Amino acid sequence: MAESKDIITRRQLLKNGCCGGCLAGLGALGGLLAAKSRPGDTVWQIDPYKCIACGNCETYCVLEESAVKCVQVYELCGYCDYCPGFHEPGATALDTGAENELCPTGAIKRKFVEEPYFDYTIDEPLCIGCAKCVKGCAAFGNGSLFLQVRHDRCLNCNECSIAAACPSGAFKRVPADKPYLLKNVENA
Amino acid sequence: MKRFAHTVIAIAVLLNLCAAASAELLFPPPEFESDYVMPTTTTPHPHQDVYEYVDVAVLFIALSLASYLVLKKRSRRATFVLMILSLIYFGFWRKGCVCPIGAIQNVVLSIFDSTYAVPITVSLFFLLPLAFTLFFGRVFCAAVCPLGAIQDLVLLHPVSVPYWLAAGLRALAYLYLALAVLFAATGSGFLICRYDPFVAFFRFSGNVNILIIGVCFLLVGLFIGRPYCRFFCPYGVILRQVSRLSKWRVTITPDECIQCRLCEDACPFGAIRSPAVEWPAVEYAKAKKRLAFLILLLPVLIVLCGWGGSRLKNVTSRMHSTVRLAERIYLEEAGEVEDITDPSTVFRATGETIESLYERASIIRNKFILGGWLLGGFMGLVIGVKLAAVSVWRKRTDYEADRAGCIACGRCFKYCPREQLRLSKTKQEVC
Amino acid sequence: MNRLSAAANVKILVGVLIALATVSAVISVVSLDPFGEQGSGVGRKFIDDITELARIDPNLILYEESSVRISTGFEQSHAIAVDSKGLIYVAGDNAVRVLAPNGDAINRISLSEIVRCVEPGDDGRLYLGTKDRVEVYDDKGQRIARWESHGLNAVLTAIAVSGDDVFVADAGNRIVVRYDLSGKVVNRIGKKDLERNVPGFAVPSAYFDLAVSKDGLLRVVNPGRLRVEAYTLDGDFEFSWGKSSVAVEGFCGCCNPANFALLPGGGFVTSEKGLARVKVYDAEGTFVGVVAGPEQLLEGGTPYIAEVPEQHRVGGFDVAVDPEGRVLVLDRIKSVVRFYTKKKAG
Amino acid sequence: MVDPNNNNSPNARIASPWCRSAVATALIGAIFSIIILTLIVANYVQGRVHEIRIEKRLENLKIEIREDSVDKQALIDEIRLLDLEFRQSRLPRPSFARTGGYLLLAALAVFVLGIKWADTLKKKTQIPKLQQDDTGEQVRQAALARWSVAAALALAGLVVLLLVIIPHVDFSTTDAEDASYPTQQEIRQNWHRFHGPEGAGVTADANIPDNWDGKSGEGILWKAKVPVIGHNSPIVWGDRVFLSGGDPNRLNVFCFDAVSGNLLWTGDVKRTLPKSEEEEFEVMEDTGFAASTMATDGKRIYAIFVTGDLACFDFSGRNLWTKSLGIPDSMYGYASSLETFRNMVIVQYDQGDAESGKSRLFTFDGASGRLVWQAKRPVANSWSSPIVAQTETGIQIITAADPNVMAFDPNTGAEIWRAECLAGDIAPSPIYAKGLAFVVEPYSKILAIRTNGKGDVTKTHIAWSVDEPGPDICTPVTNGEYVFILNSDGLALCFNTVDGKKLWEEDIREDFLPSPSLVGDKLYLLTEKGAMIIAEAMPEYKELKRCELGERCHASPAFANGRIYIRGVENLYCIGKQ
Repeated sequence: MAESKDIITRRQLLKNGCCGGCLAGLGALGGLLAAKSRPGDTVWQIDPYKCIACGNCETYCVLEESAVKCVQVYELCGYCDYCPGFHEPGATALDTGAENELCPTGAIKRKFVEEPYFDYTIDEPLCIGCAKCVKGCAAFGNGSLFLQVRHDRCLNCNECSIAAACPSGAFKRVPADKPYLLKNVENA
Repeated sequence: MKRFAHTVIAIAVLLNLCAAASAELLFPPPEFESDYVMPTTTTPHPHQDVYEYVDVAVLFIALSLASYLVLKKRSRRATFVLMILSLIYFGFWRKGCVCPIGAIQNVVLSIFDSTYAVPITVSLFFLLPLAFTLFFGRVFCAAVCPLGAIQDLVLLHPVSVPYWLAAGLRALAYLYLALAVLFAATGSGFLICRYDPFVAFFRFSGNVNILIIGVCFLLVGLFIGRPYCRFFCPYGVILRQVSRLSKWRVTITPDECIQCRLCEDACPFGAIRSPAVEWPAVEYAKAKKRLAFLILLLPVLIVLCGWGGSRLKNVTSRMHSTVRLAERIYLEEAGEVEDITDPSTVFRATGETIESLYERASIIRNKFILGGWLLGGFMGLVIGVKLAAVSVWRKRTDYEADRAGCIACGRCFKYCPREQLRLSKTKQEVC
Repeated sequence: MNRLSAAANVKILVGVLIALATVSAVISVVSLDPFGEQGSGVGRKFIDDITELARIDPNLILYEESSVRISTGFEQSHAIAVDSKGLIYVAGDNAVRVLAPNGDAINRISLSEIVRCVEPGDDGRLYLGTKDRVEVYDDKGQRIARWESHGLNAVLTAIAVSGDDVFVADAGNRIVVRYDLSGKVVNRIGKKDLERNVPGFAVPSAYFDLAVSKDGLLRVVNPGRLRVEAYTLDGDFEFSWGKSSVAVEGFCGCCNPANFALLPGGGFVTSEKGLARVKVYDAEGTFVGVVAGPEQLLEGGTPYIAEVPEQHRVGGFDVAVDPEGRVLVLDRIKSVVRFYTKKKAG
Repeated sequence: MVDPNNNNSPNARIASPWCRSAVATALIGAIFSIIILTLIVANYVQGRVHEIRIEKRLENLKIEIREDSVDKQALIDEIRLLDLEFRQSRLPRPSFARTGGYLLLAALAVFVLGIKWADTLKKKTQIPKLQQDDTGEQVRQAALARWSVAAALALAGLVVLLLVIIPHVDFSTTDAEDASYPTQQEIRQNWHRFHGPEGAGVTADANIPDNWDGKSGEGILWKAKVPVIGHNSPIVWGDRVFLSGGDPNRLNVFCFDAVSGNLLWTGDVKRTLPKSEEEEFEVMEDTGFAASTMATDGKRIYAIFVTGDLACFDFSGRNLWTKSLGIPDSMYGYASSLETFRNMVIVQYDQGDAESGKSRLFTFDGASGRLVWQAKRPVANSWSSPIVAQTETGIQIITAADPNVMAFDPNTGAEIWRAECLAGDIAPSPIYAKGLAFVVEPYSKILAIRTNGKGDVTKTHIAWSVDEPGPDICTPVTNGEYVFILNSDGLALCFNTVDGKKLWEEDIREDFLPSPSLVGDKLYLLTEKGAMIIAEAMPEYKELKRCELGERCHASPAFANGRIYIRGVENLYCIGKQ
């Protein structure tokens, strides 16, 4: 009887030792992580200089309607009458008719400013992030239209599905206090 | 020929690229004569920081509450309600991200990649459930994890999985953990997040394939209790081992067991072990020899599996984008594929030499040799220990919850006649 | 017995269901494409594909490239010009190189700033444009003069010399400034003035080329309107030619033609960005033919430069014509000068 | 055993009205779930089909509208209508799916709760079973589990085997790199550096022409103008000839086609500019900007200029990397030539005086330009070039400078031996043959050092030393039996390699800048005026022939593939049999 009790205590001791070791291990890991941790969080964003407008942002986002949308940086825009991001290459007339519009959802609004300038604005709820206009603007124009992750929609997944499928490594994490990478403008 | 031309483009662009980036010119916008005011680009801010800390607080509260409800209150119903609440908060409200299961990868990556810093909240998400498990058993699985909750909820007609099958299937979870750690450590990607089956439900959207996987898990979950938790969850594997050491844990009844066996039927997860008497004498000698053999086999298995794992470097390293790119470029250079892909076009445009890409990819691939050794060795250890463990005869006098397998759901409480009696007694006392 | 078989049936049913679920889950896992290797899967309506437009009827291509190319030696090449003796001037980085017609290096003039445009004068002087001012050098490479700055907004893109006048295109201020040889401003051309019928230059980006043609008119690209305009040297708008079209005879995209040069016979050689094309028009602006299309200019048949990351895109090749009628294209992607000569008939 | 029929009595409770309503609830939930799910899927599929149809139609219409002679207005109207239809179909889809999702969730919740409720109500009060001795069963279970785990292991092994067997793309560079550097035979067939293979000035090619005339053009295959001046010698690999040139404005590498003499490409090397504009870099005209001969490893070519700018190009003219080693502190301007070892380039970078400690021997990785190793050299500035010698005791890099002749391990940069035996401005390079390294001190002596030593071998391994006028510029040449020395004033000497005994002495009465070469048993001596003197070398001097080029020559000729490449002051000549 005494022997069995002894065994039990020995086993108990072993278990307690293991438990303590485990706790110490957890503590050490916690300390290590605390040392390596950063206080500020990061969010996903697209580097517009690396983006090749492949269309993955539209289809690979876990959201039904992608969190990536086109933005317009007005400082870069040429305010052209013929906008290669707005008009089809073979547009028959420079107007807002569906037959001349590039955007499949009509998300770019064209407004006359003054001769010969036109203002182009993204109607965000309509934009699906397909990057068709981005391609047009980048190839022919100034590249003032480009894709950005819109943080009012982004779920900030642990691993962004678009990032995994991005062919040019344009998707990256940026500090949450500077969540946009706008071209030529101080990051908002 | 066409390919050669591409190379020429790439070469030429190389000469340009540094200058092209730096010599960029901010071209002035037109000067408007009308009173047009140039709009500014809107930049809606992410709304998180605070939320993240709220999440950690909620996690802590939920874990404490779960420990109390399971161990002290011993109430299945209250645990169930907490589980639903957790499902609603962590699942549907917070969209299932970040979770401790995925946090494994962040932690691993931050250890192996000096440039990656894990957010404090994520490390807390990883550590808190472990700490609670060390003290109170797997209460996280019982009532806090939204993935467990959604499976628990759909469990309608439990079918018991034979012990042998469960033992074999569980190896999958170890493999999943090992792979996830390997890919996270090498910076290849977050496997667990990529194949998270239920997160699509929480978000009401997601990849069709992932949705199908989720539906399949739930369909299986109608009959087999928590299939993901038991056979796949990589965090569950860690919790299993930690809960073996837990200070307190679920007991079917604090009173004396009457060996009625009802609890065994009640547990849908096969986590209740029946009593066992002395080893049959005829078997004993044989079993002893077998155990000795299996223990000797253990190092052999580790080395063998490790070797096998290291041989897999060509397969496993394909998870890394650089290696995939290098393979693609190699095929294109060798003329084995006709077209070019987006990544290869981009690579050629950057002007990096192919040799340097191959070199980078080789370095990464070589990491997978060591990684493969560790992965294989780990799997060998797991299988070896498992073999030895099922060959050890443990004497048990009562029905008791398996230290590792019990997820502290509290179903057995209701079924135990002794417990019913005890509860009614306490109720009477209260009255 | 009945009940037992019912239980057995249920078990079989459950087994089948589980098996089915497992199989479909495995298929789903295997067919999941997390790396986007199968393409993005967006609908046809969402893809901008202009490869069709980039194709040019081979019969329209009147020129062929000679086998020799000259490396400019610059990291980034900006502009090219040829003088009446056939000497080639290439501006790039912080310097201008002078090359013999066969490509032999003759001289190199280094500046402290990026040289954006270059134009040799008839008297052996060399006019170089930095971002905001013109610098004048003699034929030995010594600086003679440094003209006044055009201000912060200025982006000089082209210089033309004709007799005693030097015309400087300032894309940033959207104006052409006429100087005399001493650097004194004579007048400014092209400011919107409806009374004088001057439409004003729409310059969306830093492409704004000009030249003085043999008939004594100043030809300036109005890139936002996709045409070439003619002005008297005093700044009266005369006429214009060029239309917006994706067809080969028109100018496609915005800011085109990006550059042009005058042929000895009075015709024009134009260069476009976006859809990289170098084409020939006659003196009236009627389309004659193509020097080189995207397939020739961007080898490997990559007609669409947007497929590479933006920082690696360089477009808008400068062109020049030498006294022999060769068309010189400054390939900014490869940093080489390419020579195109007329195909022999038949 | 318990009689199953006994269960009948609890089952009677099924009749409970609550239970029935619970089942009904579950049923309703299930039906609703299925309906909603069907609706969502149907909406999605129908929408997609519809959209694809519209997409195609729109595409066709847009092509149509660009054609002339069609009724544009009708087409425009149709396009606008279809576009509207497309947007109306596409845009509400996500919101429909989301609403459907919420409804589905609610319906499923009803279903699950209903069933759970029914389940609870239906639950029988279990009757404890009799305890049975199931030890046997447990043993069986354990055995099964063992087999199951073993089977899983076997299965995994099989999968691993399959995965390993299937072919994989192997781009790994480690093995390929080993094969990528040229073999000794390839090196011997080409002229990959100054003074040929091993820097010995000996060509293995027996088919070298011995008759040409620059004036009549006889024997001259082609002549090409070198755009920029340079005193470095041509190097040859396969069908390519490389040269470099430089002046204050440019540093260039030129690649010529060995067959046609066409200039294939010109490489630009970015020059390190002096720190301030006034302090213009000055260099002696005799040295020029490009005195150092290039080197190649068969895949890449390397060039260094007087400004210390080291550049690497591939054979297609792509500039792989450029490095500035810093403007060297060299009395007459840096002029040491490059050498390659496997896929590395070796740079002897001697500067300042011996005490200043500025001299180095560098080795860079050819592909990346990465510094592999560097060795400090306690020597003064020199103009001689390193050689990679295949000695009996291993491969050594042998260098000569004032005051040390030193040998290094090419793999690690470790010093193998050194002999303190030279003084003055050392420009001729060492040569190696049969265990001996030959070095010369200008105007005063010629030495042979045994290369099998270790450490300081000044006192132990100098095989012989003769006090005869050593050349100040030309590198000697040896065939292993005799060593020939050529002074720039035309005094030629021949020594026995074994004991240093002088065999003959001949005053050729010409000026020499190019170094002498050996073709078979004939000496090829190129005078500064451009005449090639072909002479019998053994054991007596006997001039056989003179071939005039008609252009001054500062650079040593290159011999490869039955041709001689001579760089004149302005032109590059290729001499061969028609």
